Amino acid sequence: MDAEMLASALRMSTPVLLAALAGLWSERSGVVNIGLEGMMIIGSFWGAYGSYAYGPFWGLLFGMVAGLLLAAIHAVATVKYKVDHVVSGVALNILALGLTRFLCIKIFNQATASEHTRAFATLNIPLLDHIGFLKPLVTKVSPVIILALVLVPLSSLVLNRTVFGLRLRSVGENPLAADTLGVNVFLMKYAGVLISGALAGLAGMFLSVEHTGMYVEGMTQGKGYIGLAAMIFGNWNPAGALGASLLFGFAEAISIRAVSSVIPYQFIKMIPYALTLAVLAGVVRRAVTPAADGVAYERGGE
Amino acid sequence: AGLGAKKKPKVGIVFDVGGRGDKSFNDSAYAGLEKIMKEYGDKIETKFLEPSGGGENREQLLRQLAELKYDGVVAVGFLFTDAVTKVAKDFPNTKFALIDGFIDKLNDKSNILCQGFTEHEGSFLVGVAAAKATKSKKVGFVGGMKFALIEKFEYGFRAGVAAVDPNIKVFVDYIGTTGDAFKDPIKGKELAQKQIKDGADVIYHASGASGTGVFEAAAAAKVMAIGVDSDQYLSAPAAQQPYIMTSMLKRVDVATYDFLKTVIDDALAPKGTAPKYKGGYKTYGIKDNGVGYAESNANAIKDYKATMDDFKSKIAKGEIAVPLDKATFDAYIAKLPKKP
Amino acid sequence: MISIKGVTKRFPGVLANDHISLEVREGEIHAIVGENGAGKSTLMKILYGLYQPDEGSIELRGHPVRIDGPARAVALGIGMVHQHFMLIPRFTVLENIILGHETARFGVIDRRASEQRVKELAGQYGFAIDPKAMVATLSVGQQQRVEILKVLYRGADLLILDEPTAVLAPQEVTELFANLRLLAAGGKTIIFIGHKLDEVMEIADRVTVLRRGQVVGTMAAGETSREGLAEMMVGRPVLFRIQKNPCHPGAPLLSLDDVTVAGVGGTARGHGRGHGVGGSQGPAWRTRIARAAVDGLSLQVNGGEIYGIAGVEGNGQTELVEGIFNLQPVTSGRVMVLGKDVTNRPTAQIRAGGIAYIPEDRHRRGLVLPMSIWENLILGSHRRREFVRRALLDRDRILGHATKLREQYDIRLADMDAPVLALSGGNQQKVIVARELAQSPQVVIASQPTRGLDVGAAEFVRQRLLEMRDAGRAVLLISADLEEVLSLSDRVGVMFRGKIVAEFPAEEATPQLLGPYMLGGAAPAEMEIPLADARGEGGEARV
Amino acid sequence: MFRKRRLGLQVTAPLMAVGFSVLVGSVIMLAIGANPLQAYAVLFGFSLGRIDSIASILFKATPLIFSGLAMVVSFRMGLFNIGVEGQYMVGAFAAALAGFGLKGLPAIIHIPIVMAAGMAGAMLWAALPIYLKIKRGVHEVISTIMMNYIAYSFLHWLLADVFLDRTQVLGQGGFGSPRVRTPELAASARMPTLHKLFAAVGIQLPHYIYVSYLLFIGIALAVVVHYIIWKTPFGYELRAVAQNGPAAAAAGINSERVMVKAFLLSAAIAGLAGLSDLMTFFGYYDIDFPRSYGFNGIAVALLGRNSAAGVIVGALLFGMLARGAEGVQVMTGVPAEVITILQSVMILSIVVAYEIITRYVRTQRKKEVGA
Ligand SMILES: Nc1ncnc2c1ncn2[C@@H]1O[C@H](COP(=O)(O)OP(=O)(O)OP(=O)(O)O)[C@@H](O)[C@H]1O
Ligand SMILES: Nc1ncnc2c1ncn2[C@@H]1O[C@H](COP(=O)(O)OP(=O)(O)OP(=O)(O)O)[C@@H](O)[C@H]1O
Ligand SMILES: [Mg+2]
Ligand SMILES: [Mg+2]
Repeated sequence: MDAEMLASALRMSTPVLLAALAGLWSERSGVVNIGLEGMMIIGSFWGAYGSYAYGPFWGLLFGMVAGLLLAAIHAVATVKYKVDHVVSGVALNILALGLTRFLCIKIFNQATASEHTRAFATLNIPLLDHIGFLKPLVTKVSPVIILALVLVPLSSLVLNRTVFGLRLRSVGENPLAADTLGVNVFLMKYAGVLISGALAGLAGMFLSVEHTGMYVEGMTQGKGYIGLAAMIFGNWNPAGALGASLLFGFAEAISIRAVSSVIPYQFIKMIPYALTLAVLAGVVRRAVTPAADGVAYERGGE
Repeated sequence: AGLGAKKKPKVGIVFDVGGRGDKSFNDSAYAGLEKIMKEYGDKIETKFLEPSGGGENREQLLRQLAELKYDGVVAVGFLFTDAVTKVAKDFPNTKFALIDGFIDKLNDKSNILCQGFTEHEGSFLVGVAAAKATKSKKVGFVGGMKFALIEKFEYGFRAGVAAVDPNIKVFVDYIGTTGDAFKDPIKGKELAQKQIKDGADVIYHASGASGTGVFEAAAAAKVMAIGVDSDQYLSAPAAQQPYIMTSMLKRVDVATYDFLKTVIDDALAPKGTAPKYKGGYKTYGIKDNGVGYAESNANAIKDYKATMDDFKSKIAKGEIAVPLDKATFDAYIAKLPKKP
Repeated sequence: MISIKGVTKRFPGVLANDHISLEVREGEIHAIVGENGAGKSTLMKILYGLYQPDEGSIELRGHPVRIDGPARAVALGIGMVHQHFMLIPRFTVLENIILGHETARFGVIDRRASEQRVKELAGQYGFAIDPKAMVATLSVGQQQRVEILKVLYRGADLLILDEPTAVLAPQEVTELFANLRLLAAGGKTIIFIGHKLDEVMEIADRVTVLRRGQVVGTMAAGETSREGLAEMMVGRPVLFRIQKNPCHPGAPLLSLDDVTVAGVGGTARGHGRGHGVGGSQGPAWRTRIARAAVDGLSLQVNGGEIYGIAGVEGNGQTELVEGIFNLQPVTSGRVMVLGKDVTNRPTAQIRAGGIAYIPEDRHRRGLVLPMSIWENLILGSHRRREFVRRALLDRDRILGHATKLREQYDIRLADMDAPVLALSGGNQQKVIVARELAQSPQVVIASQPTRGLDVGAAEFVRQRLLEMRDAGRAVLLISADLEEVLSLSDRVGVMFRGKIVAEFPAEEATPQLLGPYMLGGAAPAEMEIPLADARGEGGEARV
Repeated sequence: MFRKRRLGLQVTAPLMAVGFSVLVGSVIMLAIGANPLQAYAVLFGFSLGRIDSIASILFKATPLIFSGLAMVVSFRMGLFNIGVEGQYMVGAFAAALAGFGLKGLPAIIHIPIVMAAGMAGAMLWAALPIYLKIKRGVHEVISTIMMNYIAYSFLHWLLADVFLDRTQVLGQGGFGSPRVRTPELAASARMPTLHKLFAAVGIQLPHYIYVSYLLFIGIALAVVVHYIIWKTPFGYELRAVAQNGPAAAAAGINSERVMVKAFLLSAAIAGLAGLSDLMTFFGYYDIDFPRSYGFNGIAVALLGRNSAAGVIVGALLFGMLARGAEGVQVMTGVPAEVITILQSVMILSIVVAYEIITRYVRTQRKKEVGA
């Protein structure tokens, strides 16, 4: 293990972390968001388009807005129309797949990949970048990685210290109680889901614009789902999600670096998934789901 | 134009799943079609399709085209083997080209033409280039999914490297275990970064769209990368171009073009003209420039070009039998003169 | 202070409030009583803006108001303590109180200032409570105080309390009433809803009776009697004296021998209902108690006897019952039913041994709400031979059985195929009682069997339990309603912190005697327990 | 009264949803300058106007009936078996093993063995997730997704390294390369197609149609699943556990056992989803084996409102859309992706339609009271 590998783990964990934060924002408001994967897909495409056409900043904006718009459908379906959260999420994932493919044909004249995009200029972390062995970890870092890391304490702070966070959490725990206290339950749920969508879009944008330099169909590879696993493993806490995402990124980094003449390579490819399973099996018992997660809220039969 | 009633020739392509946009295999086939379209303009009708899933859908798409009396249909990729076999039987008037696939017992008169490539030979040449270019004496190979077809690239490359210097270390990695391995630039990039970190300074990829990740990594680390299938120097962003020293060319475009051209010409020719189309098997090898290497980054390979061409002619003459799988590779290595 | 004028509210198939008009005066404690489903809660929810009336209007201090949501109600100075607490267990007391009404700077909650205000308010009305405590760790009484503080924090002048005493121990009721009087004296107006007419008579200045969504009458508490109110509610005279035959105890049918149940921390068996994409949804937020929930408890219930367990909720009653049925594992000790050791046997096996279970929480343990009424009537006996033919459920025979039960137990329903959630609370309870007693069990475990039921329905259920006893069956009755325990039981045990700390024959037991034991005050843990004579005497008791 | 109302719902909502989706599809097509009328004409005309299309729809619907039913069983249990995807692939592989590994059996014995192997393989793949669910509280959505990924790699290993058909004929000098597939199933392991049956009623199916008796097996299974869920004590327990686990436990129902049984039943049904392709079209397990039957099964189950009969309708609808897409793709300029979009819009709008209709019914009932 070395700094190079850590850097790789960090890169691999960033989209998972963002997805986990996305899931967390939504679930803390009581809405299960299986549609993360779709929001990431659409974010990766629009992020790529924005960056290709106007530059990385616009890519970031396009990606987040695209995720947010898809999340808006999820919010309307689940909050207004009480559609089962998982059902809506699954439908959105299918929709995202068809839509991006379609848009890709229309915009890039090919079904499965975009043109090359423009990434943000990378950063060196001041001071630390002089420490030799840390170099791979602290030089040429994507600003989106730093943004993702900053979002961890920021999410914690907003959720736990602010009025908005308190209300949002209350809606995920006991919407009826929140409602009787004058908290606008639907507004909070919409907020949670929309933030979730924007973060998922950002996760997708990171994949296409920052990590690869182009959009390629299927590049999310189930990271939305893995993000959900990280969220659960992290006990619906931002810091926990960070730890879980790093673990997953680390497993990916291992599977990339593991070479063995004995173990067939197919088994090495299983590492991230098997490890996720093992970790969930080991810890999930103490997980504490927001009490009203996934439950439609309806004002007393009206 | 003598017979006004004569219908326009129709030709089509059915891509592999994933279709256009991979910047290598499928795009290369498309380039062949484009050339045809440019050449014949509105004298012909063309169509290109992508299957939405495996299995029966492939057959149905081929069948639809045949039913609409297409004269020639190119099936891109060996996954079409069964579908072409079945559909060709039902539509003797439609000619099919099957790229990379092999169907037993065909002859000149068959309405199927299997077009094969000696990818291992082309890979051998870029292996030679890699061996010449490496300073660290370490080079890398990144494959998409591990199976016989891609292993041809791997062993050919490794043989080429060994031919120059058997002591050069070759890192071999594969991306994944499903078709997605050919469109996973992230893994491509991370694998390349690992190989670079381990010392590789030239990396050859045979991983379809995943290769863009390999180029990213190479350009960022300022080491050399070798493309595959088409001349990937041309489709890369300017910043990466200096680092794409060459590409192993697998002229799917040529194969596509050749086939379609004969089919169209036959259709346009007045009745009684001897047909140009021949069914059966056609190998695209080093001899006929069916495989080779790209020279657009002339600067990058100018020092090695002579050596490469030297090997090229040896292969063409049959002096070197390039290995294409583990067994032939081991035998090949065993026969190499040991260098100090 | 507030006048309700001709308010009507319809639900699908129900006219919950039918042109209700009534007036509540400034500074009074106004009680509203009525049968289950009479429309009390609905009317209160309208006042609090949770429902919109279909017709009618509301005037506050002479001005017409439109209460379009709780936020509006709060702004108008109306506060509500709900029948089912509206607390968030995983939040602190402070967070629960300030939610929706936070003091903040730039969106960041000013904890110190909020805490200060809550402390002041608590001091003013004599509530002792730690704002930093997690609500999940509080007792029911304390939780209710949090609810009231929540309302006061919002500056309410009108407090609505929906069945606030249903879950309290007698001492806690006394405390609550003291608080309420203090509030009324301080100028607050209080609407009080209750089923226990004695309490209503004690606390209310005036009483309004509802029946089937209509106002039957409003009168000063001094002008009426308990019996009078009950008759107005139900529309017929209600029996307050339960005729008990003399007790003839037989052999012990249920014996618990040094039973210990660890309680939630160690168990959490329930797999979540599969909502959130998360792990198990057990109530893991409850604090882990170092002490076992049921802590070496022993008791025996004989045939032909009702053994009542009195105690404040949360002293291990739930775990005791769940332990008997292996819904939570018994960590040590033995459970014997009809002389057979059934400790930690599969639930189905325990129940097949002839033991019926009327659970305290009918929605959680008793019914599958979305399933039809007839299906709920065979829950647990659905594999009995009489109901299955050629591997399929025999719908005709089951319906026949269900119809019989419906007549026997007077279950009021429109359609057997309707989901059981369409029934009123009282009728839902009857479904459970009918189902459980239909199996002619030897032992009946009845946990809070009349909670939330109106006097008529409660009377019905109590009669059924007495019938079981008279038929020689053993009944273990667990109830937070002390009077119910005292009136039905032949022997009474007081449960405190997982143990029976005292046991009395029914005729000796009085609320005054039991009260201190229930709160653990009178009985130091090691104190000698007065054991009751197992042979109770027949007699009359009052409810 | 409840029954009649439900029946009305069951019919109106899907119609509304399909109508809405068609509308959305039109808007998209107009946006790209295509003619929706023409596209829909091709979509319906091509897929419903030809005998080979009809047969192809039946073929495409067959696997979806199985995967849809697998989802119905798991949904009714309150579990979300996203692992149908991996399960049917492992099942198909196991079936292939039984198909080429056993020789000399009569078809009447060999075919059931192959099917049993398919079910067993899928159940094997479902065993770990349900174990983890019950013993460790791991949510099945996450664990089955992980198992899907693990299945892809595992199957690739079995296919490429262990059971690769090494007898394939290849050209000289490296012409062509061995395909990544198993040896061919014995003839006795092939499922008979419906040609003879159709011929008996005077319809000649083209030879390139693969619809087989598995279609009837699927329909029969739908009836069985309906009975299991609604008429048997086991189905009763399954619904009780799903809708209120604690109450079911209190009634003496062993929720864990019911969950395990239901999950394995779901997997067993899933194990049949890949067999239609395996035993007719392919005749071997191939790296190109169709994916997504699991995910489409979810959609089909949702479309069918989680009822067995609905699954058949949903599967036929999806089969029709897929067949229509082939026509639209070849005969018009509209990309096939429009059909995918149509599918997802349909799923979402169908659930929304149910909600809207439920609300409508509720307000109607309220009015009845007021009168
Ligand atoms: N949300 C609702 N939807 C449908 N019907 C309802 C709803 N809420 C109440 N009802 C019905 O309205 C009637 C009045 O109910 P309400 O809750 O007001 O009774 P209550 O007097 O509070 O009864 P209890 O003494 O049991 O608390 C009942 O018949 C009930 O079934
Ligand atoms: N959405 C609904 N549809 C039909 N009936 C309902 C609905 N919501 C509530 N009810 C019925 O309204 C009645 C009154 O509801 P409420 O919330 O007052 O509970 P309750 O019956 O008093 O319960 P408990 O007395 O056990 O606390 C209940 O019996 C319930 O069955
Ligand atoms: Mg009430
Ligand atoms: Mg009540």
